[in-house]
Parts: sequence; structure tokens; C-alpha cells
Amino acid sequence: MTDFTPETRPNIFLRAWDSDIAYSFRRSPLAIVAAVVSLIIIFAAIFAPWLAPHDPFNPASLNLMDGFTPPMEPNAFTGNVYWLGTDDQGRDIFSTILYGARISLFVGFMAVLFAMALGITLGLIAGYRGGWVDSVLMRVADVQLTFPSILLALLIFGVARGFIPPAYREAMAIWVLIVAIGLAEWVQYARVVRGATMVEKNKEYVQAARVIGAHPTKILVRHILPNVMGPVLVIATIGLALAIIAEATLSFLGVGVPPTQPSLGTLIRIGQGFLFSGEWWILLFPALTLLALALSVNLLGDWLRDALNPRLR
Amino acid sequence: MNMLLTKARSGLLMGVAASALVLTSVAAHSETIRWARVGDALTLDPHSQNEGPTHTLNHHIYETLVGRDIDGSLTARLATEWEISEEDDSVWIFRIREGVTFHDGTPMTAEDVVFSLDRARTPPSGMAALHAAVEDVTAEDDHTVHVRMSGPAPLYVQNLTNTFIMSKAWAEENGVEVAPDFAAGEEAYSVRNTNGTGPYRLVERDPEVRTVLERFDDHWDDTPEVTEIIYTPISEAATRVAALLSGEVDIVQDVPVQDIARLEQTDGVIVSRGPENRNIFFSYDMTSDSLASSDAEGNPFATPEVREAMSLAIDRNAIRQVVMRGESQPSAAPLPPFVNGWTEEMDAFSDPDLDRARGLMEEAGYGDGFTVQLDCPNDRYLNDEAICQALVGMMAQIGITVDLNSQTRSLHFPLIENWETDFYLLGWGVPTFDSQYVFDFLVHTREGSYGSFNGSRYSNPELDEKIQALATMTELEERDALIAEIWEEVMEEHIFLNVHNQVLAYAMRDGINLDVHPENQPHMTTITFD
Amino acid sequence: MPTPLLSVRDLVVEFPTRRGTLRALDHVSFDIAEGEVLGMVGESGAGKSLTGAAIIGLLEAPGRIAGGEVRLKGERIDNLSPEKMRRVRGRRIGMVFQDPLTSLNPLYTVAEQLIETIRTHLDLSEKDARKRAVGLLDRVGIPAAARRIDDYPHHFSGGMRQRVVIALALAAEPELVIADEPTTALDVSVQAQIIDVLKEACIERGASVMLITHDMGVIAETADRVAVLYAGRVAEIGPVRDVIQAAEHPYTSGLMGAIPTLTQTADRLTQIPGSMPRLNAIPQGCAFNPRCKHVFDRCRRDRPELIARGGGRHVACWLFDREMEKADV
Amino acid sequence: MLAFILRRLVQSVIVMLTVALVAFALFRFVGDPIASMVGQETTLAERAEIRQALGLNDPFPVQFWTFLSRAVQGDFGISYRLQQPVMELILSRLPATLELALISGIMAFLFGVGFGVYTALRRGNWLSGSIMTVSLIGVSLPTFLIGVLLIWVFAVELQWLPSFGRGETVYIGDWWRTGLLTPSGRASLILPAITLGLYQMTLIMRLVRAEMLEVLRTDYIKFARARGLSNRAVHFGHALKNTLVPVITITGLQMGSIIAFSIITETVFQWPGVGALFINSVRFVDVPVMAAYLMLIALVFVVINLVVDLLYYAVDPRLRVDRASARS
Repeated sequence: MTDFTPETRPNIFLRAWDSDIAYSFRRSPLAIVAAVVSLIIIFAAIFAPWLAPHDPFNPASLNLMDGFTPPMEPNAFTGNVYWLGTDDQGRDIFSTILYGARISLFVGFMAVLFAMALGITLGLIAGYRGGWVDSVLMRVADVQLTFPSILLALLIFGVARGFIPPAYREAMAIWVLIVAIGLAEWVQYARVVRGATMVEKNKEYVQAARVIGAHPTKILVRHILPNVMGPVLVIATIGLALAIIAEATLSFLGVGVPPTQPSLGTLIRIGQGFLFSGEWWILLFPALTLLALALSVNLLGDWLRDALNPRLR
Repeated sequence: MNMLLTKARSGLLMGVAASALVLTSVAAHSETIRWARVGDALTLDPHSQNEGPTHTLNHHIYETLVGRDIDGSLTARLATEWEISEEDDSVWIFRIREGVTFHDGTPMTAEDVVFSLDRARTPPSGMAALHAAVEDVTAEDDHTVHVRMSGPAPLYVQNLTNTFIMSKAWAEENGVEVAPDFAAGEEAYSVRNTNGTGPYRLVERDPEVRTVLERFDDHWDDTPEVTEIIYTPISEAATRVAALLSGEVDIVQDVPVQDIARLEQTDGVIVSRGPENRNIFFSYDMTSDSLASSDAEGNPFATPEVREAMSLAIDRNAIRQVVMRGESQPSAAPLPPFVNGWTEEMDAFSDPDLDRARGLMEEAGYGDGFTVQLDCPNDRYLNDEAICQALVGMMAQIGITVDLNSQTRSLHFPLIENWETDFYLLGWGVPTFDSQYVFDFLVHTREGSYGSFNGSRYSNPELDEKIQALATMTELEERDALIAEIWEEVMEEHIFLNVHNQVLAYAMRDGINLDVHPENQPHMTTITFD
Repeated sequence: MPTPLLSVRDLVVEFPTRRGTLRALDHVSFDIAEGEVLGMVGESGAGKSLTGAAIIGLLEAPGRIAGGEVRLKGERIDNLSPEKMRRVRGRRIGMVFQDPLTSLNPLYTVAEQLIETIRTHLDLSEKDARKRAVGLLDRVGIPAAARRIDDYPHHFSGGMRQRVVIALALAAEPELVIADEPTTALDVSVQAQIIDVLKEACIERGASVMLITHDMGVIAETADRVAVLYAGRVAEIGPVRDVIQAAEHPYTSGLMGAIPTLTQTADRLTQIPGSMPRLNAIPQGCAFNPRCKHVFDRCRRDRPELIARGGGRHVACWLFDREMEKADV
Repeated sequence: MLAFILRRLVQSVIVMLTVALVAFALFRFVGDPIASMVGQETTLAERAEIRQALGLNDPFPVQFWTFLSRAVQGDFGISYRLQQPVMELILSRLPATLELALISGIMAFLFGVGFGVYTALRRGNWLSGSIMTVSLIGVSLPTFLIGVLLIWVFAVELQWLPSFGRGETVYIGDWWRTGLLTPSGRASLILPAITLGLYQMTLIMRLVRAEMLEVLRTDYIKFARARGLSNRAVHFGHALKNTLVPVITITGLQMGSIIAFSIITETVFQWPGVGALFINSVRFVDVPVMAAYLMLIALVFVVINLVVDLLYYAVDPRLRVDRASARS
């Protein structure tokens, strides 16, 4: 395989900059905006502990009397001023959004990774082995695809609660969410990978590798996997947005991360209660953040889909 | 046979007037009341469920011997008089009102009362626990009923405010002589059909969708102004408030506290508020050797200093101010002011004193704090989850790291029932308006019918004896003194970390007058229009 | 000389890309007379198919005609409105594509597709159109046409499908049929039959044919004249026999050398060294100059135009520029 | 054909059994029904008695068998919460959910296909770019928030549409209660249908666009153009039809998620359907209703799968010959 790499390998950045993908990226203002917005949010989330003026997850630092402070106005009791105001617990909305985005993104990324790992593995196995293994796996995928994913997540959450001792529930909640959302989303990856595997496995180079006696796992990983990374990446991008929204939805249904460490979705669920009471900022800012994040990730996914599809270029 | 509606229909036929259109403006003196609250009555059977919303709706269709007024006092309903027999202090005598008819036109007699009380006290009736002390019920004549108790029961009449009287003949005719059984496997006729003596008759019953009642013109009491009631549960708080703001309903019963102030400022909407007979408190496992969810050596809650420190760390006024938006009555006493045994000094609490609290923690050997899990319902009481969250912050001030586990009620309450929680939130209403009810369920050692919500595992044989004695004491002054004695001990021990008494708010279209009922059981009969 | 059926003059097709505009066809000129079969040959990428697409007005974006003109019976068709051009397609110019397996919509029966085409262009009733469709299928050699017409494309073999495609191209009696590598995707065994069907069906109807292929053998057997394309330019054009037997352009002779014939032995197979330049790297002067055995200075400097060589032959090579010869000598 | 349906039916039964088993196994962890069923005065002994009477103490296989043997007779028991036969309860709520799902499904399909076709044909113009971006909002905000915002704008602020419920309903036949025949019923349907359909619409639209772009590049479309067919015939007669084949499958399978999201939509709009019933049942641990609901979902799945397959079969003639090879 390496024989075919071009002899010229100057600066990797230059080559990356010159590639078709990069070109198509530079030509799409929407993609640039989306990338910048997602990067800002992701960056802000990762560095929340350093960027946020307060630590909303530390209950000892909260003063209940700071609650419901409007944006940029001093609190009636404490006189404290917050950029985006505070919520019902006196948490600084700005800081809480940063920390919340951190949780949402963590759940999103991990759920996508989980779904991806599961989907790719099962897809490879189904595509490579074929036969009854394939039939069974794809039948399961069919059921999974139709069985409502929220419902599944809801049930998984219920089960996990039954299995995990109460003392660990709070700490485990986030992992349960990840598994629940991930389990609901693996099918797409499996389908794509399976399809590609079935095509690739009959190609000469794979056959050749097989004849030399290369281990199937090696063949799958070295030869077939790189071919499916494009579509998988697209699914993953959109899956990330989907997972973040799914987390919010589950929060609405009463399962999710603990309210003392709210995710963006939990913040929105809490803020939704203040829609009619006049504290618009508790809902608005987290909702805008979620919208910006999900929208830009989706737009990136869209762009990536078009850019990676050579026939549309 | 149409099981869904009591209304006849054929082929394609209009349903009853639906929750009127948004666009139609409501006439100021409409006599129809469209009433929304969070959940529906579980059943229309008068004795099946001992549950607030169920009773509230049933109070419009059925009547009780005695009623509860807005101030908590008893009123004469189907019984005109009640007294303890002079010959035997374990017998209650009820004089039954004459000239009362059921909705099907048959007259109500003592026979029906005897039948109803028997039905109510026989399992699987949900009301049975309230009548546990009843030995037998007999009709002395057409309008006198004797209830024989196992011993003196001076407060028994307080237990009757939610026990409805139904027609014996109707029940026998429809095969509902006993309250419906969960395990029976088929639906009882009385779940969706009624025959009471109340001021309203059932017109339509579509559980969780809408229930329509119309005025019963042969009712014995004053004619209410409201002629028709359309009752719609709306579970989402935002939607419920939206329905009122858009004019689709006239009265919203479960108003989120944060919306009260806004609603009051809204044109055409008024809010009626008042104290509820329910207090909200935290409690903890005081007796186990160690806590399952804690890293602490031993059981910190077993140490009186820790419990006291916690009561010094909680800022009840801040909770009222911020979490409850001013809509609560902060109090240190785990019982509402309506209840016999309440005193002003029990209610009093000092401002938080963190220094002293930290000192006490130090004294108790927990100067470095400890961790513990707090179990909290998130769909049962007003802002329950937010209260717990606020407590997490306050406890953090004295070094107690609280992990919050908030979940739905059906997962929360079994934890208390099964002693699987170290630290929990509970709300308690006192339907009998007497302290004994609190002691029986929350203070007495868990055994038999006692202590089922005693999640603190508190056990004090001396106190238990006193509590048991209360049940049969007829000398009220003596009894009140004993109650005070028990309370002193309970408060001293810091068994409960009380937060506040809930305040109820009903929001309604301007022009409607409806006062808040302490048991959250508004009667549409009491509505007047401007 | 009568007006040719199709006249292409100085046709330029360009593709704007991010690295500049690529010129895929560069001043291509040729004629097709009525009833004539013109073969068009060249390596892949030389612009054969593009020429066909440009004539029929189906260049894929972002490709566009940047110069020159296309006339059908003297009437310009390269600048027609899309709607007018649409009416030319199918009605006056029919087209046959390379792959019969993918040329037919799998969801419609052959009858549906034929009748749809016929009725788009001809004012016929459903019934008459169907009758005509059966006739067409019969003509292109589909046995039991009346029965098989209601089958779906997947019911037919590859060869049969290409016959259907030819029938579709001929459905509205076009004056010109552009056949773009009609046999490449087919089994060798049926290739000859398809070419025969195509040619006979066209001759019978007096339709001219522009046969695009890279197979000189097919050209030799079928075409009247042949045009050789190289890197988007016409290298040579002339009667088939002349071009094959005495190719003038060095590229053509190289190409002819690549056809094995019975009289030639393997060692005489001449290969042209190198490969056709990419569109973004066409050298100055003659596009063929880096590969040409006879290259000289002028080839690297000026681009040769088509030079008339008599007998209907034209060649774009400085070797045949008389003035040049003089100047150089 | 018959063999195919038979095979499908066997598979369906297996699926239903699996769902029943899984669902049933999960219920034990949802909570304790007794806590919700009885008043606070009920003693622990009485609670234990009810638990015993309900069979909640039986070993799992026994409970499952009891459930299953009754379920096949259409008897799902009595709701713990509403004390009504579960079957009757679900049947009375089903029309509301089906009408909502159907209308929002149709809306999603029509707008999704329409926008998808438009954005595919007019790739690159500003309007299709805007449609693509704006439609993403439908998948970038949680459904419950969209619902609440719609209520706020259209019911509270503008007062154009009802905020909750189904409006006036009429009966068709003996038990189908429809809101489609009354003005208030139709008005009530609009906001929930938008809320529920928005997400699906976006998905369908993107799917149609992607498929359409693929199809537009196929040889048979090129050939159709070369035959001089009108744009209309090419785009809608040829391209769209071929686009819809995979779209129908995936849309059909997505019906499952319409039903899942109807849980949220119904809760927000107090829509009296099976979704709201289910959520209330979860909160109350009303096991019989939960079990029946999940069986219903499984049944819907099985039916949809069958219908999709049959539809596929009807639309794509290739499958009529060789199903196996086409189902890769």
C-alpha cells in the first residue's frame, strides 16, 4: 500500500491546505462559520474550569440569594452582577453553560464513540462473515432501527438504576446515559460498514491478503476500515448532534444527569419552567448555545457529506 | 354497551362540548368552569383510593358525613350532628340528614351510611386504615348511625372527611359491594360510573382527558352558581399555565410557584393563595451504625451535634425567598399550623449560624465533614428538586458533601419504605388535623401499622407508649398536654429538619372567587362570580 | 458541396475549476453528411464523449461551450434555449450510451419508456405509439417483441438491453444518432451484432451516425469517415480507408499501429511512448509534441491547424504545412 | 409471495416475544407500583399483601408466563393506576396517537419530499441553502422545547391555536374518536403535528435530497434527457420515483421514532394518546399498561416492516424476481 504514496512529501500542512477537502472548506462560508462556532464551544467547554468565572458544580460556592439575577443587573440582595444572569440556584448562567456544554459534549462524544465502536465491529463482522451471522445481526439492527431509541434509552436507564447500588447512581448516571444513547445509535454505522465490507472483501487485494494468510482482523482493520471512514465520519458528526439532543430529551423525561451538575439539556429543561415567569435568560442562553452547537455540528456534517462524496464535487 | 361515556351515541355523533375554542372570548358570567390541574382522579370509586386529587373530584359527586372547611374546622354535611355516646365512650353517634336523594332519585338513609362505612373499612378499600379502630357500624333508625370503636376514639370523626356515602342499592345492583381490587383483573362499575348525593352529577368521564359534571338540581344544600364543571388534567406545568393565559381554562389548580407573581400581574387573571396542610422536611437515618452512602466513620446523623449543626446551616428564609419565590411558610416544626398540637414556638427558628454549626461539627468529630447521598423526589412536591439542590449548597458550607439523587416518586418513596435511604426529603399532610397522625406514621417505632414512614429508624419505647396512649384519651386537655410533651422530645432530638409549610395557589380568570382549601380540595360549589 | 447534416466549427468546451479553467475541447471542427457514419476515435479523456454531449446539449456542469458553433442542417443548435434544445434531443438527434445495464430506468417497463419517448416527440395516440414501439423493438432484433415489450429492463440480457436502447434512440426518427461507445460494456460475442443493428437501423431510416469508440476495428468496419481526437483537439480526419491505411498524423499512425490485424505480426505493434497529457498540462504548440517522434521546434511553439490534404482529408500537423517545409529547408 | 408473508409472520412472532421478554424484565427496575397505588396510611403489611395479590412476588418466569398467556387472549389486565382494562384504555387512546402520527407523518413526508426535491434540483441557490439550514433547527433543538415555544407563540401570544388537548371530537363507528372532523379538532392538531413532524421532515428532506442527487447522476437519467423528455418527466417521472424507493423504506422504519417522539409531544400538548398514557404509567409504575404499550410498539414495528416490504415490492419491479440479491 505504501508504495503508492507520492514521492513528494513537503509540508503536511501545505498539502492539507491544498487538498480538495480543504479547498471545498475554504469555499463554503457556512462550513467555516459552523467550524468556528463548534470549535469555540468545544474549546470553551474543555477549558471551562479556567474560563468560567464561577464553579457552578461546587455547591459550597453557591449563594442561594444570588438566584434569579437578571443579566448585567445587580442582584437585589447581594448586589452581584452576572453577564448572563443566574438561575434558580444562584448559579452563574455563563459558567453553568460552559460546564454544562462540557457534560453534553462528553456524553455526546462518548456515546458516538461507543455507537461507532459497536457499529463498526458488528458491521465488519456481519459483512465479512456473511451467512447466518450477518442475518442475525441485521435482523437485530432492523428491530433496533424501529424500536424507538428514546424508549430504549428510557428502559436502559431504568434497568441500570435497578442494577447499580444507590450510592453509585449519581456517579454512574452519565455513563448510563452514554450507553443508552450509544446503544440506540449503532445501527447506522453497522449498516454502512457492512455494505462497504461486502464490496471490499471481494476485491483482489483483500483476496490476495487472504491468500498470503493475513489474519482476517488485520485485513479488516488495514484494508477495509480506511475505506469506510468517510461515511462513518459523516454519521458520527450528525450523531454527535443527535446524542446531545437525545440527552436533553431524556432529561425532559426525568432521566439524566443530576441537577447539581446540569448538562445543557438539563439546563434547558430547568429553564423551560421559567418561560412564563419572566426569567427568560435561564432558558434563552442555554437554548441558544445548544442550538448553535447542534446546528453548527449538523452543518459541518452536511458539508462533510458533500465534500467527501466525489461524485458531487 | 358504551363503557367510555355515559352518553348514548350512534354511528357518528358529536362529542360533548369540548374544552372551548381559544378564539371564543369567555363571557364574564359563564356558569361553566373549566378546571385544570396536574393529574386526574385515579378513580371515581368513592373508597378505592385515599389520594388527594381523587378525593377532590369525588367531593363534587359524593358527599361525606362531615366536611372540612377552609379554616380546617369540621362542617355538617350528610351528618347533621355527631357525638360520642354518653353511655359508652367508644361509640360515635351520627344523625343523618333527612331529605337527601342520590342522583338516581332514591332517598339516602342510614342503611346507605352503614353500607358505605362498612365498604370503606373493608380491604381492599384504600380508606381502611382510617377506620381501623371501627368494630361495627349499625343503623339505629332511618337517620341514626352508631359506630362502635375498639376503644375510646375521640378523634375518629376527623377521619371521616374523605369517606364518601354511596347508595347501597346501586352498589348491589352493579356488583360493587366492595371497593375495587387491583388484583381482580376486571374493571369495577364504580370506577367510571357514579351515584352520589353530591351537588354535581357525572355527565362524561374520559380518564386523564376530561370529566364533565353538571349541577344536580335536587341537591339538598344551597344551589351553587357553577352549573357545569369541565375538568381537564394537564400534566406539563408550562402548558397548564399557557392554557390559562390563552383563555382555554378558567381555573388552574397546581400553579408553579415561579409563575404566581407573573400571573398576578397579567390582565384578566387573579391568583388566590393560602397555606396548605402539608409540610416539607428532611430526615435521616439516626440509628444505623454506619451509612451506606457515606464515607464517614460511624453514623454522623446519630450524633445530636451533627443534626443540630444541620439545622443551623439550613437557611429557610433563603429557600422561601428564592426557591419558593416567597410562596411558602418557613418553619422548624414538622406540622402545619392547622394541626392540633402546633405551637408558635415550635415553628420558630433562628437565622443560620454557620460558625456555630461548624463548631458543632468539630465537636462531633466531623470537623473535616463527610459525604452522604440525599434522596429526593422530583415530581411530588412544589419545587422538591430545587429545595434539595439548595440544601446541597447549604450543607456544603459546613463540610457535608451531599450527592443528590433525585428521581420520580415511584422510585423515591420505596427507599423510605424499605429503609434504603440515609437522608431524604418527605412531605407530610395531616388529614386528621391532629398531631397523633404525625406521631403514628413518622415517630413511632416501625411495627404493625405504626411508623411506616419513619425513615429515620428512630425508636424510643417510652415515646411509643405515649403515642399509643393518645389514641384512646378522651380528656382533651390532658391529651393536648401529652402531645406537647411528645413534641418537645421530638424537637429536642432533631428527628426532622423541617423546611416549610407549602402554600397553595389557584390561578383563575378574573371574576371568579375561589379560596384555597388547606387540603388542596377546592370545591366548585364555593365559587362565586363577580 | 451540399449543407452537411451536422457541422461543428471551432467548438470549445471549458471546465472552470479552482486551479483555472480547463479546456477540454479546443477548436474542434468536423462535419457529418447525411447518411454518413462518422467514427470518432481517441484515447479515453481525449474528448470524444464530451463532443457528443456538447452537440446534444447535455454537458454536465460546470462544463460549458465557450466558443464555436454547432449546426444541424445549417441551423445553429448550440445556442438554443433549453426547451428548444430539448425538442432537438431524441427528435432530431438520438443518443446511445455506453452501458445498457444502467441506461434504462429499472422501475419502468420497456413499453413505458418507449411510448413515453415516442409521445414526447410525435403526436401519436397511446395505441399507435405502442404499435410503433413494438415495430421498433422488432426492428432492432428483439424476438417476440409484442410480448416482451411489457417486461422490465432487468428481464433482458445486456445485448438485448442495448437493442432496446437503440430502439429508444431511434424512437422519434432522428436525423442523427450519436452512439457513445455502444459496445464497450458488452460481451465480445454480441458487440458485432449490436453494431450491425445500429448501422442497419440507421441506414434504413437515412439517419447519420456519429460513432464514438476507441476501437479502431469497429470504425474500420462501420464508419465512412473517421475523426481522431487527441487532448481535446482533432488530430486528423478523413475517409476511413485512407486514414487507416495511410495515417498522416504521427499520433494516428501510432494509434493504427496499436490495432492488431491478421497481416501484422506482434513485433510490428508500435506503442506510443508516454501518455496523453492531462488537461491542465497541455503543452504549448502541438499537444502531441512531447510524444512525437518527428517533433521539431515549431511543434513546441505554435499550434497546428487542420490542414486540408485533398480527398476530404485533413490533418493537424506541421509536418504537412508546405510553407513550413519550405521555410525549414 | 405467500411464503414470504409467512416467513415474515414467524419472524414477527419472535420479535414480539423478544420485546415482551425484554420489556417485562425491565419493569422490575422501573420502580415499585405499590408505592403509587396506596395512600400514605397503608401499613407495610398491607402493602406486602397487595404485592402478593398482584403476583409481584412470583418468580420472574411465572409472572412472564401469566402475562403472556393472558396477552395472547388480548387480556393485558387492569391498569394499576386507572383501574380500567388496559386493552380498552389503549384502544381508547390509540386513535389520538394514530391521527397525530399520521398527520405529522404525512406532513413530514410531503414537505420533506418537496423540500428535498427542490434543494436537490436547485443545488447551490440561496433559497435551497436557506431551506437546508433552517430545517436543521428542527433537529438542533429538543422536541419538548420546540413544543413549548410553539405553545408560547401561537397559543399564548397570538392566541391563534389551542395550547392543549384534542378539541372537540366525534365518533366514527363505535370506538374511533376523531378530531379531524371538527374545526377545533383540526386546530388542536396543528401545533402537535408540527412539533412531532419537524424532526422527521428534516430527516426525510435530507434523505430525499441525497438520494435525488445520486439518482440525477445515473445513466438512465442522462439517457432520459438525451431522449428529449421534458424536465418535468425527467425529474418527477424518473428521478423522483427512483429516489422514493429507498426513501419509503427508511421513512417507514422511521415511523417508530414518530411514535417514540409522540411520547414527548403528547406530554407537552396534553394530547390524550398512548404516548402520554405510557409516560404517566412509567411515573406510576403501572406495569400492565407499560407492558401493553411496548407490545403495541412491537406490533406497530412488525406491521410497518411488513407494509414497507410490501410497498417496496410494489414499487421496485426488480424485487419481484429476486428479493435476496436486492436486499443487500
